[in-house]
Amino acid sequence: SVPKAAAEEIKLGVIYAMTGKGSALGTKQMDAAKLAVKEINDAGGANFGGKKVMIKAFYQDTETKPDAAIRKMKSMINDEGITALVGGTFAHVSLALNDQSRRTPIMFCATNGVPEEFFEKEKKGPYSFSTMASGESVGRGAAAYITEVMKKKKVAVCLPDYAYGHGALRGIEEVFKKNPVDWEKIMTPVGTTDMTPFLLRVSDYKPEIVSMGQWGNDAINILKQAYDMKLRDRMEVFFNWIVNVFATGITPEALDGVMCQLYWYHNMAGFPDQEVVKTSDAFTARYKAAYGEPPDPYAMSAYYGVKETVRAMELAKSTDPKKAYEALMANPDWVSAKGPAKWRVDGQCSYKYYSFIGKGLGPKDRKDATWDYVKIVDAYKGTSFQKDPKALGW
Amino acid sequence: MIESAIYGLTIGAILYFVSIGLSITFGTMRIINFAHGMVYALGVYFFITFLPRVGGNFVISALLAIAAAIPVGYAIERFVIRRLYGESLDYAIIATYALLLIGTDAIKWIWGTVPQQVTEPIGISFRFFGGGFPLYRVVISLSALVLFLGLNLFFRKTVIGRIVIAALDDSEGVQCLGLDVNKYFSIVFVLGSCLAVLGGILYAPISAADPYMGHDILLIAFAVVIVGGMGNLTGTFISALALGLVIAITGRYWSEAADTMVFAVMAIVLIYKSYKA
Amino acid sequence: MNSKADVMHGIRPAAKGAVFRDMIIIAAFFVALIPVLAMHRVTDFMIFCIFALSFDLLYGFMGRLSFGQVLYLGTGVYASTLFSLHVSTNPLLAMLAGVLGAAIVAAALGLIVVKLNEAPFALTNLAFNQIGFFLIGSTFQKITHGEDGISSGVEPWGFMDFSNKYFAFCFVLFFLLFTFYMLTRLTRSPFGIIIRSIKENELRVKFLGYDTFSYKWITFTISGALAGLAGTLYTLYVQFVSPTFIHPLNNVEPIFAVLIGGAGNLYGAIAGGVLFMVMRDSLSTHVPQWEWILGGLLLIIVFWLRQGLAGFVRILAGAVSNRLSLRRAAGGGSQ
Amino acid sequence: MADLLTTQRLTKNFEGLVAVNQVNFRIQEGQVTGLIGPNGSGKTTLFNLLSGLFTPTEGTVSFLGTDVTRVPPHKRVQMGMARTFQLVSVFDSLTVWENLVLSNIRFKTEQQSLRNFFFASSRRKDIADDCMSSLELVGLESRASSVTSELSYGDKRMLEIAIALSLRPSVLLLDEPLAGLSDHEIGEVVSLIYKVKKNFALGIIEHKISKIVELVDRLCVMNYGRIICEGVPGQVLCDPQVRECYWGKEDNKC
Amino acid sequence: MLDVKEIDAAYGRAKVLHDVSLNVNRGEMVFIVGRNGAGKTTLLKTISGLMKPAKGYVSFEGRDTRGLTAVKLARLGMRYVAQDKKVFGNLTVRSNIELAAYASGVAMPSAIERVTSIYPDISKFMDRKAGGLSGGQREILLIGRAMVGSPRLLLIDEPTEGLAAIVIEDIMRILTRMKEGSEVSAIIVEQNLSVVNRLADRIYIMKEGKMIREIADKAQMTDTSEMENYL
Ligand SMILES: Nc1ncnc2c1ncn2[C@@H]1O[C@H](COP(=O)(O)OP(=O)(O)OP(=O)(O)O)[C@@H](O)[C@H]1O
Ligand SMILES: Nc1ncnc2c1ncn2[C@@H]1O[C@H](COP(=O)(O)OP(=O)(O)OP(=O)(O)O)[C@@H](O)[C@H]1O
Ligand SMILES: [Mg+2]
Ligand SMILES: [Mg+2]
Repeated sequence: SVPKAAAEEIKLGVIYAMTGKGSALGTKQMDAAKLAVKEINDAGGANFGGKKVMIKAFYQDTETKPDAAIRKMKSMINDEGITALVGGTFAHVSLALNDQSRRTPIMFCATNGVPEEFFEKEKKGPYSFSTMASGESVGRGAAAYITEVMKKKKVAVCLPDYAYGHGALRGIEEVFKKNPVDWEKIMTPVGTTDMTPFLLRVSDYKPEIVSMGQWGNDAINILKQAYDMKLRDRMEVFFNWIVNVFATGITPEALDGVMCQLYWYHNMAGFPDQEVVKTSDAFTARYKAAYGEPPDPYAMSAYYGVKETVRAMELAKSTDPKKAYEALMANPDWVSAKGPAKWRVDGQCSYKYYSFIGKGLGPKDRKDATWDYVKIVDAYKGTSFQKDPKALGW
Repeated sequence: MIESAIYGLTIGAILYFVSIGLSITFGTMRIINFAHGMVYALGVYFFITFLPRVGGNFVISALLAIAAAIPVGYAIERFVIRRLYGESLDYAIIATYALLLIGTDAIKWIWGTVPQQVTEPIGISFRFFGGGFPLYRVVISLSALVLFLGLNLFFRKTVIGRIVIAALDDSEGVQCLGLDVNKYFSIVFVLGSCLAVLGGILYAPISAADPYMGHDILLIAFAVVIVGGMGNLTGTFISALALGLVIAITGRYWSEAADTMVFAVMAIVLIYKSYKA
Repeated sequence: MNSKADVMHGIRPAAKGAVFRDMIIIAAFFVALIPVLAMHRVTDFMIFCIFALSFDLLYGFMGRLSFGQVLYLGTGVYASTLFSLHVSTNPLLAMLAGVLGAAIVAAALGLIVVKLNEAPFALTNLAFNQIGFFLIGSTFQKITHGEDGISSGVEPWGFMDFSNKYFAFCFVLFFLLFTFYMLTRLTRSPFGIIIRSIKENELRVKFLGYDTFSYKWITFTISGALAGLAGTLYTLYVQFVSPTFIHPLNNVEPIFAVLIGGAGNLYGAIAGGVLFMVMRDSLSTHVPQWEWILGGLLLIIVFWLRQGLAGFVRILAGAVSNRLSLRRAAGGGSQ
Repeated sequence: MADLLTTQRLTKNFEGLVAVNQVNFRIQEGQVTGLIGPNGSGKTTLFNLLSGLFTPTEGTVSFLGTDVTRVPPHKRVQMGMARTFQLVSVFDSLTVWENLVLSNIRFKTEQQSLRNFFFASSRRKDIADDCMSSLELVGLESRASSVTSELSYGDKRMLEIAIALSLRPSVLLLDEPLAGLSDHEIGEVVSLIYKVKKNFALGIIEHKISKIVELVDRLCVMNYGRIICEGVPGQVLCDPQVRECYWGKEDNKC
Repeated sequence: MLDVKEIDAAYGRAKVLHDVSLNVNRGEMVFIVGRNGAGKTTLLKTISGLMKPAKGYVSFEGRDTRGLTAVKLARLGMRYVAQDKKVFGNLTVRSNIELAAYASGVAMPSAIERVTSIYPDISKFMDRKAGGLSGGQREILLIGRAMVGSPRLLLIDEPTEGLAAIVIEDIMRILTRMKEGSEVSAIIVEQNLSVVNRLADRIYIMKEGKMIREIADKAQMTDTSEMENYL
């Protein structure tokens, strides 16, 4: 049942992985979402055409399991009557939530990387959207940067053997079809103890560059072990998508000189576009004041997930998912910490800077041993990052 | 191939460290000790905490962490496991799993969820087949060998292991000889805990410390112990090396299946053992 | 000394209607839970209870602790989902496919694992579970979509529409009662005594002339099929499946549920299933870091509530009836 | 008299220890065969080979005219061979009564349907009656609904005998059935055996030889894995070799 | 040296010993007889500290043993040999003996000597798992194990059960020797009256959890007809 328009309060579900594998990241996302809610409520609530409406948020744990997440989502809809849900730590969980949001239509903002099929017309929940890029985009961005900017001809692709990695692989394949190179893929099991067998394969192939895309501990393991094996002496390392929660666990030596693609970085100093530096710094400062440490890129995404969901309702002056979603699509332009952004018809967001390119900092270059892990050197500006909505059935 | 095999042996050495403690408690006390994973992770966090306070000295910090784990191991044995001897093993499984849950949350609560860096203490790689081969791994492999010999000597020279095995057959019988069963169980369990910590500390520089590190390692460690034969010190050593090779070689040709292959080997070994008997 | 009449009383057959009475109580219990927990959740919990029952047969009655029961749940889930996507969208046929699939896998693997005991049994099952997880999540990724998961293709058929929560509730309740009925009959029969005696001393059972292998195999297969039944109900009810349904780490869930309720007791499995789910559900809702509380509760169960809920209730009932009979005796005296 | 159970050159090795060595043993129809010998002489091992607990290193076992050397224990029981264990082995966690259901029910299911086996209550009357009569045989009826672990050692022995009897064997092998019983109970058991011994052939291992000499028709003596003497009890017990190994050198009275 | 004072003992709710009293003097060999289920085993368990009496107490060499565990009592020199022939089946025979030697601080050779003096053949089994021993061999190992070192009080539950006559003779010989040296006292539960007659200094008869008679008179002891009434 859809609640009446102009309800007393906005009932917002927030769901991240608080336990299980995703919890390192999920807790940061949750913090950021809470910050957004708090900011809005501290300002008196959302603005429904002059009328102030408070947010009542329900925070839930996905346990990093799709079925648990669906269970929680159902209960928030049935018991609490939420009309919008923000969340998602790991891709498969968001995909499941999206699927559920087709069955019981509510607004769903996935704030993490999701497979591209999420946005296909057939598959997307009617009011689902995402502040983050898809795994495929990440792959495309990396592959395009490697071939177009770095001009490499022989590439090893070393990705994790699960949803996110397969998505990235699809993206990479597409780009490599367009810009032919020699390449080989090596898939690594998730949560594996030792990455050396795979690194040996990489090194056997003798590529000019290896593009890695592990996540969490696997990312730490593979970068550290690559360093131990002196892989960097023989090839460049490009890391597809890096975030604070695991970048800070990598020893500085291991990250030194690694090229990284990032959704965003909390310290954009040195980036030519001063506008972006300013918005970034502002967000970082606010987050730091609240939690005492710099925000993770995914935290930023979660923060804007809440903000945009609420903005949609403000535009529609209603908590009704359909009205809110349509209002959002009708007013697609907004500004995020990473610069101007625009909603697309398929629920994806196209940012002015799709992704940033950084260079890993070694122990000597760091001002803060933990948090200063990369220096932004460039941004990916090409267009092949996101698929055209037409290709997704729109 | 040779390169893979050599890496495989170093993986095996690491597996040996993380599973030998489990093997000892498993073999003597017949407990599938999930808390091993918790002590393993906790020890690494102790280590990280001590490291800056002792001027970054790896060895001293490791010794402190092991020392700090002794009371933890003792407390687990004294207040949880001791109450379950002689009862169905299943309860021990549940209780130790409960400890794993509690410990993991305690770690999250104290040190946060984000993985922590652990820098490798040696940091030297030598050239090998045109690539780099970290000296640290050589050191680990040699230490594994030393530990293996040391444990063998320990259990051969002392009656501790035998008392524990005897107590499982007939605890009252041991008591009636005037041997305090509990004391020996504690010793063995604490020893197992210390080895868990040692395993964690040696492994952490290769990866990182995070609250779930104990979960990740447990299943593979179980496989090592099972393949080697519960509590069989030599068996554990050989099976750790063999499974290290399995991981390395499978990883080379069918990377996704590397970990699963360990379980396949484990299933085959178990089935073979039981059909032979 | 007991008189012969007393002895016969102790072993006389349970009243005919007892099973049906119990089924009505169980149904009433779940209906009564609806206002407390909301219908969708009760439905969900009931599916889990079926899974817990399947595990209880294997563990509580036959004494074989498996770390791989989730494999059969997952087989049920994936067999029914893939069937619905590729063969027929009929829910009943999908269920049949799921249950059969799980039963076949259980029967095939049972031939191997049933010969094992204790830790080797537990861990071989775990190994198979891990392999199954790998097959679903990685090898057959083309058809299962790996970690991403897939939506089931089951469509409403006649009145069978699973997005109707009333229907879903009744449907699942029906299967829960069906499972309960089957298992009650099974465990009270001579077969039930045999599997319980296998739990204690299998060798001795052989020397009573029973081919223990086949009894173990039958039990294992039934247990697998029932786990598969729970899996197919998940497919129908959740409609989205992913490899978490077959993840080896989830094996602790039925173990906990059965132990909470009291192993070897069907009511216990149901009560434990509900309690475990309630605990998990409400803890994870109200406490951000909740697993340690679960851990603490489990310790309490292991140490102080060994017979599980069932035992607790029995002790309570014993105390109450003692009190009553005392009062009656006192009352009788005064008259 | 027909041989029900015979062995030919039966041998069992335990890592170099020859526990049973080239034994030709037989149990004849309608007879009670006693088996005695010093400790560790291989009596129990011989029974274990007969009943299928161990597979022999060499030699064969035939039962009712068929070679059963490779036949698993449960099949042998189904063919009519029952045994008890030297260290009592009953189901401690079941009730006394359920212990007997286990041994009684197999015949019922052979006669009746599978449905009865899987779905009918194990407490139905026909089974209950059988179990009660088995219990009455050994005087344990008052403990029918006790959990077996609560029985004293001697009562467990009685229960074990009741279980064996209710298997309705054609050959029954008893391994020290009198151990742990008081004289009074030994009397009861012996008279019980007298009562039922016409129904089957009996093999009995016992150290309390005086209690069974009356009972046995034939006595075999084992030492170091071999049968060193066999025949009617009176004769066998006077054999000097037997007296030496069993009672010691100084003992000469016969 | 041992005084059992009016003890009650129970398994859960089931009370199986009622007001049982008994005493043993130094160097004395006391036998307990009684039918199955009379509570003999329970009595020995209670004395050895494995079970706690519900009422009454046991004093050993003048010490009240309430609050002492079985381990402590064993250290004070009490050795209990249970009825169920449980050896440490997963250890070798040698290790079985070794543990006893370790516990009582005796050198291995003399410990092995103790056991082989009862049953010389055991030396053939030294490096085999004790789980593979025959019933009689187990009993011998258990008794031998209990005698390693210098126990003060032996509590033995049916020692001759399952033993061949020749071994019974050996055991009796050893017990007689011990008795003569007054090194050790013993409480032995026994059903074999010929053994009882030859060794007993005193006999207690138990019935249904009660101590119903004590026979101290040698003449009465040899007249088994009376005792047989209770067996
Ligand atoms: N499973 C086994 N493994 C190894 N050795 C065994 C095994 N079973 C029996 N033996 C050995 O075989 C020999 C014969 O044992 P068995 O049990 O047959 O003796 P027994 O005649 O029954 O003696 P007892 O009268 O003491 O019961 C013994 O020396 C024993 O140690
Ligand atoms: N674990 C137990 N739980 C409950 N009751 C028990 C338990 N063990 C023994 N009993 C009961 O206690 C009483 C005394 O048993 P106990 O074993 O002491 O007898 P016993 O004299 O040693 O007999 P036996 O000569 O058969 O060994 C018996 O009635 C028995 O049923
Ligand atoms: Mg024997
Ligand atoms: Mg007794």
